Amino acid sequence: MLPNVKEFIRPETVQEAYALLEKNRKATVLLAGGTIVSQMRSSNIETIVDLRKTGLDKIVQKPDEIAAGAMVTAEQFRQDRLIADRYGDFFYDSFGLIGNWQLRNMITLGGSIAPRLGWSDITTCLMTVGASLLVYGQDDYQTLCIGDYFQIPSSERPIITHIILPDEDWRYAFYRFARSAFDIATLNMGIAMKLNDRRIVSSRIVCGSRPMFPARMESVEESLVDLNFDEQTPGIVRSLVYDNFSGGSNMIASSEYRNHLASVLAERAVKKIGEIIL
Amino acid sequence: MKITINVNGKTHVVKIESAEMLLDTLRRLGYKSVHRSCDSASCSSCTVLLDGNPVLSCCVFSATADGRFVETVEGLGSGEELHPIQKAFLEEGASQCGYCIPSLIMTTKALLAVEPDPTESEIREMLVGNICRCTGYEAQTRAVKKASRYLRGDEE
Amino acid sequence: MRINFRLNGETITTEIEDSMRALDLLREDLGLTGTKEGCGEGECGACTIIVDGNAVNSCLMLAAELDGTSVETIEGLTGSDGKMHPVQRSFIDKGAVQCGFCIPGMIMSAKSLLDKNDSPSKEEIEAALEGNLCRCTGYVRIIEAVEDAASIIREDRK
Amino acid sequence: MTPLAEEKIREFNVVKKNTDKVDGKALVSGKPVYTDDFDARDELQVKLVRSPHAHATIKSIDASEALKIPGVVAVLTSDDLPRVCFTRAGQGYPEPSPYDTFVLDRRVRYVGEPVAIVAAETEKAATAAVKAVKVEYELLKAVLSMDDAMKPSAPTIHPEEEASGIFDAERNIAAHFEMEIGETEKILKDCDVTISRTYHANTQLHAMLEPHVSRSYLDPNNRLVIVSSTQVPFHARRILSRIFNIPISSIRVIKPRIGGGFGGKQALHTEQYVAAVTLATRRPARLIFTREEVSMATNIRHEMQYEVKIGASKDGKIRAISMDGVSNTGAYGEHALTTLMVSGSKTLPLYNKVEAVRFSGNVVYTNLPPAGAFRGYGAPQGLFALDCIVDELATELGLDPLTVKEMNSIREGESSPIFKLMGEGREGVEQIVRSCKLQECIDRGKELIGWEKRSKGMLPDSRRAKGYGCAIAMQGSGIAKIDMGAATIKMNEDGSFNLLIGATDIGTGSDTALAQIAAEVLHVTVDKIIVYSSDTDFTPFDTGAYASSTTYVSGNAVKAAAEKVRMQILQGASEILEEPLPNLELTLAEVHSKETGKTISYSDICTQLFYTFNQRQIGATGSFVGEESPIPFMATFAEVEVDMETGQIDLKKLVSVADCGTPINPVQALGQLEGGTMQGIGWALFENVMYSQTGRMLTTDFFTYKVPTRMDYGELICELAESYEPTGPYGAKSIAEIGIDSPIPAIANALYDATGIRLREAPFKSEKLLFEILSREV
Amino acid sequence: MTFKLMIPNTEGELQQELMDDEARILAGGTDLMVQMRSGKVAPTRVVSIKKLERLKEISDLGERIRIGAAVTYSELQRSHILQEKSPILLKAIRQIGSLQIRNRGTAVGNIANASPAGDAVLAMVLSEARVEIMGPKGERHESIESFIIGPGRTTLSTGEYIRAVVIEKTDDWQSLFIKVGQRNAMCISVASIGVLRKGKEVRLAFGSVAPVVVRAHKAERFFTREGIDGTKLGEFVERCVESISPIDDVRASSWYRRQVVRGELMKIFGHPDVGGTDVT
Repeated sequence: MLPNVKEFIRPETVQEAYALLEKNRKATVLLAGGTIVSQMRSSNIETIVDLRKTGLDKIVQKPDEIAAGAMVTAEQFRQDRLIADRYGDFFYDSFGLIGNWQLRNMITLGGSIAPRLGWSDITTCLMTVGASLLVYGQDDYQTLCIGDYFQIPSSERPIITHIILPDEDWRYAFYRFARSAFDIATLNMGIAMKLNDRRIVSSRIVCGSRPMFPARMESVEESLVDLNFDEQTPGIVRSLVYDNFSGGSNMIASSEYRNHLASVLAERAVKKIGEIIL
Repeated sequence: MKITINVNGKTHVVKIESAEMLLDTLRRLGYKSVHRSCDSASCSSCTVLLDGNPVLSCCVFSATADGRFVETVEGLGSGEELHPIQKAFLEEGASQCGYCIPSLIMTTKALLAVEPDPTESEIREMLVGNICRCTGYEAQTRAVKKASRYLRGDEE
Repeated sequence: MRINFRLNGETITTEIEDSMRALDLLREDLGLTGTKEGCGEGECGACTIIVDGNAVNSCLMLAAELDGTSVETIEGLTGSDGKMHPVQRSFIDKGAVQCGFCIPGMIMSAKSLLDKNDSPSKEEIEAALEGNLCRCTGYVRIIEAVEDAASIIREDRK
Repeated sequence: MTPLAEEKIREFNVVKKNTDKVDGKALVSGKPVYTDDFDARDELQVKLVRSPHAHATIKSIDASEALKIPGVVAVLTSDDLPRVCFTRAGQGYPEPSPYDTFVLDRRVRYVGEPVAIVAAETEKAATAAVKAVKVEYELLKAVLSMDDAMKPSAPTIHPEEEASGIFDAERNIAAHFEMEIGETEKILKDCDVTISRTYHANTQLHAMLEPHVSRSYLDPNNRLVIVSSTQVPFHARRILSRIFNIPISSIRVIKPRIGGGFGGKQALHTEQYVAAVTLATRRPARLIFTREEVSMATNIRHEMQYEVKIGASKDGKIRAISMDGVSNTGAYGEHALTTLMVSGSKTLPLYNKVEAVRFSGNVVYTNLPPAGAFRGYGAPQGLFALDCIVDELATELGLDPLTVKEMNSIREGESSPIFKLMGEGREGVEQIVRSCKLQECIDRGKELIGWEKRSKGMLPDSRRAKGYGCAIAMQGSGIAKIDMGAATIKMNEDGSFNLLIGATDIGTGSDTALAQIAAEVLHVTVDKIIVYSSDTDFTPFDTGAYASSTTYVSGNAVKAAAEKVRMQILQGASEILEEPLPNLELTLAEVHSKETGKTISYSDICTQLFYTFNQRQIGATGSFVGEESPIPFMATFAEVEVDMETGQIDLKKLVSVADCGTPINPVQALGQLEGGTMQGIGWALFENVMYSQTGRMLTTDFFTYKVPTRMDYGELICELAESYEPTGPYGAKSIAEIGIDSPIPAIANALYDATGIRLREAPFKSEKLLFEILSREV
Repeated sequence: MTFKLMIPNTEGELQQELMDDEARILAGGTDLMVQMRSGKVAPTRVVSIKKLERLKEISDLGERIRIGAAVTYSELQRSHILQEKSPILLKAIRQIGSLQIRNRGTAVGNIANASPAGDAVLAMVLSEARVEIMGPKGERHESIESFIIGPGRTTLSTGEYIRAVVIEKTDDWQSLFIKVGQRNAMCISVASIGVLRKGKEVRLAFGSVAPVVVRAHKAERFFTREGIDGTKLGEFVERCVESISPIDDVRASSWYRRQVVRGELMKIFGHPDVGGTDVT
């Protein structure tokens, strides 16, 4: 409940929305899908700026990339033809594990990334496919990677307008572990690999819900470069991930358990990629 | 602020507070089938269809429903006649305390609109958010299957 | 339109429709259902309320006309401690209440009389209550009740 | 042939048929039926100021800032309320629970305990006022575990002198019980095999979907009316009368439809606060709990730990059992003694062939949320220990666990001395098991799970292990000689009947089952029975919906009332038709003469008796108290797969077959079994209550407390094995609770079967299981 | 009933509001509210005169008394001028409705409403009342008898309103007001009779026995000219009855009404101290 909201504004452009945000950041909240804002209990918030009319709810093919508006819902993204053409079942399956139908109809891509939720499966999946963010702020539009976006101090943070998905021919797999079917992930793991024949050219190993914000395990990725992908690879990744994991404990699980889960899920993800190519 | 929403075909022009939730607005308008239970997007007792899609009204700001179409279980059936989904739920004993039922029926309606003949696993997947504490889900799964047969005309 | 008036000691500001009767405002908008509608044309007195000290038929008044006035209804008579007004007490004691539908209006007429005159003659009581029809009691006990209430009020004032 | 036997073979007209729930149409149509669905004018919104501390005394409360908030009407503290000690528990009277509670006290004993009541014109104002009330606390050392409660260093949680009925307040023991039959220790020493284990069942939240809610107002005659989502309207009335010192005649409690209870609404949770506001302000008031309040500040299940010893001869014959327990009742002793006793009395008689049996336990206070009634009521905690140790014993003996359970368990016509020794809060009653289809339950369950053909061990993917487990369970049907139910039936001139019952349908379908019983006796279709439950002004007394009592106790009461009405109908017909009674019989909604063939419809009989002939009302009240508490039995089988790399537990299949006598309404009876089973599955695998280090419950929402969803289990098969209970209405026993008893032991046994790891603390967590697997591998 | 309610602050505004055929003035509301509720009239615009303080005045003009349009019956009853100078009007008002009605109803409203049964109208007819009318063309005055032209009909035209009524002081006349009804309180009369007498002069008026309240001018002249001694009484009464034209309605038949008037007049004028006592 936001007890002190006095204004609900529905700007029609991102510029307008940003100007409204800049007027008083402390007392303003941007509204996307509503699932996070509705749970806020802040009495500081006096203005809600609804982004629904800003036209950010489309997915379009651009040269060399796909741009998905920040207001695109998880279900919309999951069912989208362009996305299916580009990524096959990757998003359909992995987003299908998120929340439930009702929630997927509400939660948006931008709204999942912006609050910096550690457990967001969406963020992990998007990082896995190498998504970057198109943002609008005081420096006009710019493209940032997800990690860099959060380097900007929150007092100056721009508005995420689009998620930019590069055109590339990689292999992807995503696994999550949760205590029950409708629960946030205890840990999630996305792995992408670029292969030249069987040689691993490059990879992304993204671990989320650690319980901290998803991060790439760069040391693991480096160790994999130029390795030949074979039956041993999943096991190798498993032990690399086990050794390089950094995470924490909370009421859902201990750091030790997560460390273990991360290595197991990583192994399974690599196995799945292997199933595609081997 | 004032919004215009269409609920079950009836247009309401209603004054709301800026941060009001659709759940509260609908209950205030008399749509008491929309139930508050967890109030944190975790149980789906407040599910309504917004422009045909099931959403959780406990986290939809009423202001964002301006100009849109809402469906609740009050809009189903006509007079004494139950909607086939309601009929199936009643017959299969899918409703015990009944608190989760209106939202489950609406989610089922949306499901059967996109998938008229769902498998058991599709039913479970698509309705996973609808928490029921009484029935243990088995009777509900039977009811959804029966409702799909009713709607397809496979069973009278 | 917006009106502002005192109702049983509290300030009320409310939005009303032009054609709304005072009776409807009280019963429907404000939930004060003590005031009854018997005939809707000023014949029975069941809707009697006191406006600026005068008993009037709220069915013949527009809500708008309450603007700026001070209004008393039956709900204002019982104290927040549940203690009844002497008129109410006497109506019960003297058996003046049967079906009770006319009673709120009757009591308001009686109160308006007793506010101005704490020693009314029987004739004065009859005159003050002539606009309040009662179908159950035959009036005898009602007159007695008002006399009784008057004596209690006089006693209290001593 | 005895009359009972005659009834047994008769074909039923209405009973044992799946009629639609009498309230079903309203429920599936989303009609306003629940307490919060009714709008009232001028109603104050009530909120409670709650303690952030687990144990503290209140030095001062300053409400001045709160009262300045526009719309705030009243802030009530303990100074404004009568200091009357009571128990919130709604159960038989005199209550076996200690009087240790005040509406508001100057001491708080758990995080979330109310310290002040706020009433305002709007919810918003009330919420703001709650924040604005300043409370100064003096912190006390808190007891946050059962282990700490009885330590000499532990602070005393209930030092107040007004309290009564506490077993040993100084040592924080709310209740204590012990009993022994035979010389247990001696026989245990004498057995071929004796093992001793400790089992720990953690607490569980009811998580009913409708939050606790009540409304109150003064009726035109200044009587206090409470509309409440309660399982126990008559107990609520009695307790409110005590707290506020107003006569029972000045209180009316109305129960509309209830959005789930499971025992969670078997105590006063909201009623006392709205009543206090209404009595103070003379205005209507409403209090609906948030989900957080429902979780942390109503009741939870009693956490229990049992140390069990069991001894047997080599051939598997169990000779002696000893159970020694400790139960955590939290801050208040609601249902403290009775849940402890039930964990013995509704489990140990299963193994009635023992030579000696001992049961003892302490129920301790802690500074955690108060425990209370919850489906199963101690039995599942006890059964977890008892069933698992029998399973472990079998392993120890190298026997099949199910064989051991079968050969040692109770059968039809047998008895147990425990029935007499352990009742609920006092002595029980002697009884023999008149109906028992436990063996049939086991046999059918084995068939459904594929017990004989089961294969265990690692699956071909070499990471998942499969296993099977079974458990057998019993419950009761109401509390003998304590639970009383009554019903009133009156006839209308169209041949319909009003059935007024004090029993509370909380979603169980009891209104429907009771209507079916009435319809069966009266020879009418169910639509002729208009059910009304419950309203203390209109419906006769009933102890309420708990202890699996409604079908058996209230059902017998309905049957008794209906039988009187049936007699009156025959009498009326005899007068009108001028035929002697023996000539007459009931056919569908008619009385028929076997001699002359004359027939008269119910409608004609009643119309004549109302308007023209020997004028009178046909109507009667019947009541019933059980002389015994017939036992439903059940066998449960679980098939699990464990992911040996993550510890993830996948319940592939669960089968429960229960004997509830005649299922009055099979669909509803099955629904009780399925629903109870799902709650048991949830408790076994997902429902994990956690506290912070200061005793604050962390799992107060469905985001953190995982109620199972429809994706969280594989196949669930529930079936009924029909028997005929001679003392039950049309042979019926109860079915409401038993489903929850067995999933924990059945799954525990299956996990052992799959992994060789015995988990003795429920719920079973993947993390724990994985580390057990890893440590074993090391 | 749905309408727009106007509450003008000045008489100028009032006139503006009245430039509409569908507008009706609301004074006490005791008639208009009933008519609107029953659907007999359905104005789209109702104009309240509650804020026009000048219409609430009662003023002493020497020989005459001026009564503002918003003055209620209760205020008239409490007015010392009226109490001293117009006993006939007070007697008539005493017959009107109930306390609640008198607390709201106005004498001018009674004129505007032009009811043949208007008790106050009857008293004002006897008091040679002149109606002060304000309208778009300015102020005009008209005698009450010519102003009321039929049941519910007056000579008011669009935009006009009654500002006040001016009555003669009649304290030096003997006065009598008789109302024949079915019960004592709160009724509309079957017939009503008002009499003023000063020596050989007499004024007579009847209510509820003709489309409008009527003065028996011919009979009055006969009385002054001939007196009513001996056989003259009968002739006088017949001349009175000639002036009325009663109808059959729910309350009484035409025949009964004539008989009532006849009988009452015989009683009044047959008495030795004719008209001298107040029989009401």
